[in-house]
Amino acid sequence: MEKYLFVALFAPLVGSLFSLLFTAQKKNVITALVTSALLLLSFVSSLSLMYAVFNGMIIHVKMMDWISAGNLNVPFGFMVDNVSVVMMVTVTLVSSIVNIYSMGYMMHDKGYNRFFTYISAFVFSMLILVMSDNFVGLFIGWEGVGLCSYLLIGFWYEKDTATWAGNEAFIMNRVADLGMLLGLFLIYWQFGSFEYDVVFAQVGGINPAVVTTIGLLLFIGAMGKSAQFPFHTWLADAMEGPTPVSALIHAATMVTAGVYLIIRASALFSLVPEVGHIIAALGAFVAVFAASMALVNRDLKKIIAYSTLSQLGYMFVAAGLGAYWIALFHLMTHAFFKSLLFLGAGNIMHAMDDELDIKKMGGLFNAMPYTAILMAVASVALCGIYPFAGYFSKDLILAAAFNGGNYYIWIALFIGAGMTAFYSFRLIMMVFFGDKVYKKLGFHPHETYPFVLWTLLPLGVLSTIAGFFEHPFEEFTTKLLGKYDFGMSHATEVGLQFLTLAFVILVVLGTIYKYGRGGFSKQIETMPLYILLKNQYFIPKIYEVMIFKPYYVLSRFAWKQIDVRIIDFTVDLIAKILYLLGQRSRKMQSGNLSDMLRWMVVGIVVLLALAIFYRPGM
Amino acid sequence: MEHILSLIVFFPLIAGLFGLVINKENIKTFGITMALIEFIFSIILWIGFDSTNAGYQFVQYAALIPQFGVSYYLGVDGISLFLVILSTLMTLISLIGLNIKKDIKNLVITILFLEMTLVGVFLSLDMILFYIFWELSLIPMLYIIGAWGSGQRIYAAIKFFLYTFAGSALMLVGILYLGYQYYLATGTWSFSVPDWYLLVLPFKTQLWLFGAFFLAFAVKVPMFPFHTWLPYAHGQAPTIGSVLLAAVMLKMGTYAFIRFSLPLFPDASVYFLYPIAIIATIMVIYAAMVAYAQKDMKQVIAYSSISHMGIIILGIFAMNAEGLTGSIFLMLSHGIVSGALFMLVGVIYDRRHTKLMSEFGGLATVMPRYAAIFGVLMMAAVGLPLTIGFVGEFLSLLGFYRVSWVITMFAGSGIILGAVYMLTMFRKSFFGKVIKEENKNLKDLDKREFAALIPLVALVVILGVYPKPILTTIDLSVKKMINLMEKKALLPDTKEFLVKVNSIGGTK
Amino acid sequence: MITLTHYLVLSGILFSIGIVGVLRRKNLLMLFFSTEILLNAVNIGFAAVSKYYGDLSGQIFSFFIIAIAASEVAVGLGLLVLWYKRSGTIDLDSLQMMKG
Amino acid sequence: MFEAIAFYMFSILVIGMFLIVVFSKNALYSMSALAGGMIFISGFFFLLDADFLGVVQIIVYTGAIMAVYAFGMMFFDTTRDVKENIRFKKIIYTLSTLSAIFVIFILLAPVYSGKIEALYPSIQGVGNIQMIGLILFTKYLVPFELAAIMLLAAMISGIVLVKIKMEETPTDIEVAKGEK
Repeated sequence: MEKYLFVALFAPLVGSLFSLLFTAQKKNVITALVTSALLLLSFVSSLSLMYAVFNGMIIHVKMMDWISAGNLNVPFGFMVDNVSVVMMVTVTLVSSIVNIYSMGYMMHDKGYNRFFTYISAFVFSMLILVMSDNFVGLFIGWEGVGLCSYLLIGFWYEKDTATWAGNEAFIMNRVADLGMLLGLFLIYWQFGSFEYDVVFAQVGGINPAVVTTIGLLLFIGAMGKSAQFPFHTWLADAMEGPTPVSALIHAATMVTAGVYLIIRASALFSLVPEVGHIIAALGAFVAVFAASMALVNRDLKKIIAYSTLSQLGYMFVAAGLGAYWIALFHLMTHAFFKSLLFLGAGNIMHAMDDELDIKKMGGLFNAMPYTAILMAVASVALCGIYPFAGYFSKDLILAAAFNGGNYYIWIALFIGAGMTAFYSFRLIMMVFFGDKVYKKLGFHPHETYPFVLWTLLPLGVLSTIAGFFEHPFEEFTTKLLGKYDFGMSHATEVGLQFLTLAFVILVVLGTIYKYGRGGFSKQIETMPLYILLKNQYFIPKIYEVMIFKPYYVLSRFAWKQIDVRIIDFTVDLIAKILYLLGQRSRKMQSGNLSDMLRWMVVGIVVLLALAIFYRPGM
Repeated sequence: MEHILSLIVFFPLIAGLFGLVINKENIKTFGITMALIEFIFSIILWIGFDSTNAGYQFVQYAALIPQFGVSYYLGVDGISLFLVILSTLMTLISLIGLNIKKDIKNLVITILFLEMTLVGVFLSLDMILFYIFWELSLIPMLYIIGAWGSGQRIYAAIKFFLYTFAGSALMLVGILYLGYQYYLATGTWSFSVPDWYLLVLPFKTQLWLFGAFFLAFAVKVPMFPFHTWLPYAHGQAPTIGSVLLAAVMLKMGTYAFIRFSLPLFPDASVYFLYPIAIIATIMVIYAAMVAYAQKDMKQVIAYSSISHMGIIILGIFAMNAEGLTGSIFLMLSHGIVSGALFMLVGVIYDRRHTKLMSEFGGLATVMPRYAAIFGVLMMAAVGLPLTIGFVGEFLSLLGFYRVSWVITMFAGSGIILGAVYMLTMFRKSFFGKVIKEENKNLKDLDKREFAALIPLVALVVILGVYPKPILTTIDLSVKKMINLMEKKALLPDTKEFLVKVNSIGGTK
Repeated sequence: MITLTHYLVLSGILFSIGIVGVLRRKNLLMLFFSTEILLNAVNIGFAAVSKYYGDLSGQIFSFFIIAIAASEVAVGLGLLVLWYKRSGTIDLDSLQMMKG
Repeated sequence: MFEAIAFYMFSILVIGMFLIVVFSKNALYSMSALAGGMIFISGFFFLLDADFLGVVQIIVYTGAIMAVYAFGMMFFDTTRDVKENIRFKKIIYTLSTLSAIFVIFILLAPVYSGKIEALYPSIQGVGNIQMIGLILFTKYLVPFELAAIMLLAAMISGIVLVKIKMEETPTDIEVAKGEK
């Protein structure tokens, strides 16, 4: 089976390198075709690996040593087990679809070849992240996806906002990565190894305080990559990138890496429930916090981005509460419907000449019915309405929160679910129904290429049916992850399910009703709460004023004042003093013998004085 | 084979002397050929090097002044081997990338002389010999900056020379005093480093001597606050000067820390560990901040060098195999990466005669290949995994984490701040629209520049993916040195510290 | 009883007089005279020490000093005459070519 | 007693003479006083049983050196008072006084430590001149020869420096100067 592993892992790399050769040339469809084929190959290999794992195999390969120094030995080791294979399948599936989709989306872009290079490179990094059998390997992938994210956000590098967002994403991730790096260091000095097997085998015997520290540090890393508060601002700005990128990286795969990390290190996190609690609490907070910002936003992609954030919060709640398989399950279903949502948004953007303001749309259903249907499916799945995928996974998370006795988390998630329903259908209603504002603005929307729509179909199907795989999925993953035991009675469970479902459906209906009749009045936009939400709680502003600007000012100060005025000045001062001394003492050399004689006598007097008064050792 | 070290040291000198009779048109080809031969010699050295032997190999010994124990003593071990190869490689590369017409004959000969001194510094096992090469290396660089520089070149050259020279003056006193101590202890004179390794000095003496050596090395590295010569030197130096200065000359300081400070004065090194670590941390953060504020691309890279050197210092003073091996590897990677970055800045300087970021913008559109190579090297500079920059930085910080996690945390912020200034610079110069008219018709990289840069890019990736052969060779010698330190340590605290940082487990 | 100290003090006094002369005089010739005084003062000291220690080395030194004084005068006066011929004065203030 | 009277007398004379040398404005007076002082110093040498030195002092100093000075002075205009621009008088006198005090302080300090041993003790019963001869031509032979060479060199250089081009007479030069 190792063959499949290598094929799955390296096919995207080959694709990336292949299209790299064409980057400097004109648009060439071959790059897209080759990379798509290779990604599909990778997907097929992943599937066969999944089949193998399903039959109880775990494939563990050590390719070669990477770093070795002192006691440290980090190999390139890859492991396909129940958890990683799920991720592999998800990643390769979504990326294949996105890649094919992009053939349509990027059709007229200058950077056509470059785009596919980056996407394949991203998939390769993501697979390394997922498949690595040690923390450093994971970190390689971690940084690799960060790099690809940076490149793809700033893909249209002539746009200042895009490059700025790329920098922001990379740097913010770096901040969190430092936390993760420190966690890795601590792991190494505790266990002497980075390999999951070694570390998790010994983790029980370690001082709990240290485990807590490790857990927190790793979680900081996860927060950065998964854009949890306070690192969340980069994700919304990352929407500057091409939409397929948003679908692949900033919804389905990369941002879930943080969740994956927690799941991967579940053996470690399950030992320290306090850390888990912190994770869950933060997740719940973000679930509501991000959803609230999505309520009022008018930017099509940003709404979906905030929704992603919110859903990531849900996943963290599950992971934090020890329901690892549920988190993974939600991660998977979310990948399907969220990428679908984004790709649908891509279609709209395409139709609307890259216009993003949903106020300028409306009534697009007639122009692009298939997209509308697909997006509606995705939205329903997102809201968690039976029988769509989101219903099953999200419901499980709510149940887990209730079950853990953390009612405040449950309440938060419950409210979050309502908000999700609201903003999803607000988007649907404002974009596809109501007045045809776009006509006044002179847009001529049209449905996209048929092959693009066909590629979206698998996602649509999966969004619909994935939920029914709940039990096989549980069985499959809990072989590795540990079961999550719902202690509550069946009646409570059903009651909760019903309650949530009813609430969500109510909100959905209310939203449809309200926006069907023209939506809210303008007055609402002057409410303080609206302004607060509209400005994303002023957090970007605060970062700008409190961090970016002071840092620049401080840097200028360090250079202009400290470096030039103090340090270099001191150095030059020493030189100047010496020079001045020379200048002054030059006068001694008047050339006049009399003066010289006088100096000579001064010397004699000094020497005599020394001879008389200086008594060493006395 | 047994004379290969002498050959490596003196071949550039002989080649340089021959260069005097070569005419102007052929001198560059001649220089490249000679540098290539020298590089091949160093590769042969690597091939012949027994990587299972931690000690000195290919040792050459001849007494020069037997009465005072001064000798011609060369040897190579895992620590110095790759620095020698780095020197020869970077000389070759910089000569390939050379694009100066003025007085090219003198320049090539100077570069060859410089190569001799650099290699000599890394191969000397006799302290006096080392000192001679150490000081000799200043002269070619002084000449390069002063004669081929731009702007305030005389000021920069003299500042560079006097600053580093003043630092080493104290080292000479230290060397002589240490020689005298050796004489007192054994009754014979010797300046050979392996002999000195066996000398156990009293704690007080160690402190003083450590201080004397420290100043010389700190100026060379350059450590905060002795760094201000560096921006001037880089700012005015021609590309080739900057490349060699950043890639190899700075490494002399950190190499000397490893070769001399640690094994000669283990107790003092441990005693001064925290102050130095704090200085190094300040260096990392401060230089990164100053780099961010720069307007000139070359200055950004110059300050980034200081920042990276801080991490190297931390790795050295981690005093465990992980940190030390990492710091030596980081020296190599920084040599390659910063050298390449300086060359890249030189490329754009040749075309536009300015290095100010505000003059550029949108270069990625006009010069895509240039932007791509710059991007790869930038990523190596910010320490992205699977590039050469990551391995050393990771290991250095990993090593120092064992000593102090707080300092590591602050120093680790270098990887954040590094990304900040690098990405900002990249964005300002390469991204955005092409606004300036002059930039619209810039040529992309030509063959000569490719020939110089592609090997470096290849190395960046290859050594990033497979650093192991280098790491294991370094590691062996480093472990031997740590053993020596442990054996020599006088104070129980030192011993305990060394054992602690070199073992796994326990509380943090 | 005249002791060594007497002689030495005398030698010291004479030496000081010589120093005053060296410092004070601007006329080169006078300066030469003053140096003669210095040399002679030292000579007395040597001779006295020689006597009181019963060692003739002191006298020998005096002897050499006299020889040196003689050569100094020969060369010095030669230079002086040359300079006078060239500049018409032997005042020290006219000799400032070594100004740094 | 006789020795004391002689010592003090000579001391006063020598100091007086030398003071005149230092302070006189007339070069001629100075030179005469110097010559006098030299002769009186030889008195000390005789007092100190250094007969040979005393004789040499008179012959060389008074006979040779002063004669050279006298000849030298013929080149200069010595009848006029020497005009000197003496500045920094205070400094001069402070320095002189200080050095005088220090020198005398040192010389007054007890030097009779008894540890000093004569390197070449004078042998009783042998005359001073013989002794000098013995030492000079044995222990100090090389310095002596060197001194001879030095004197020769000084003589030659003195001649070369002062020499007037042989083909010209002094009057020619004077005439030439006058024409300018």
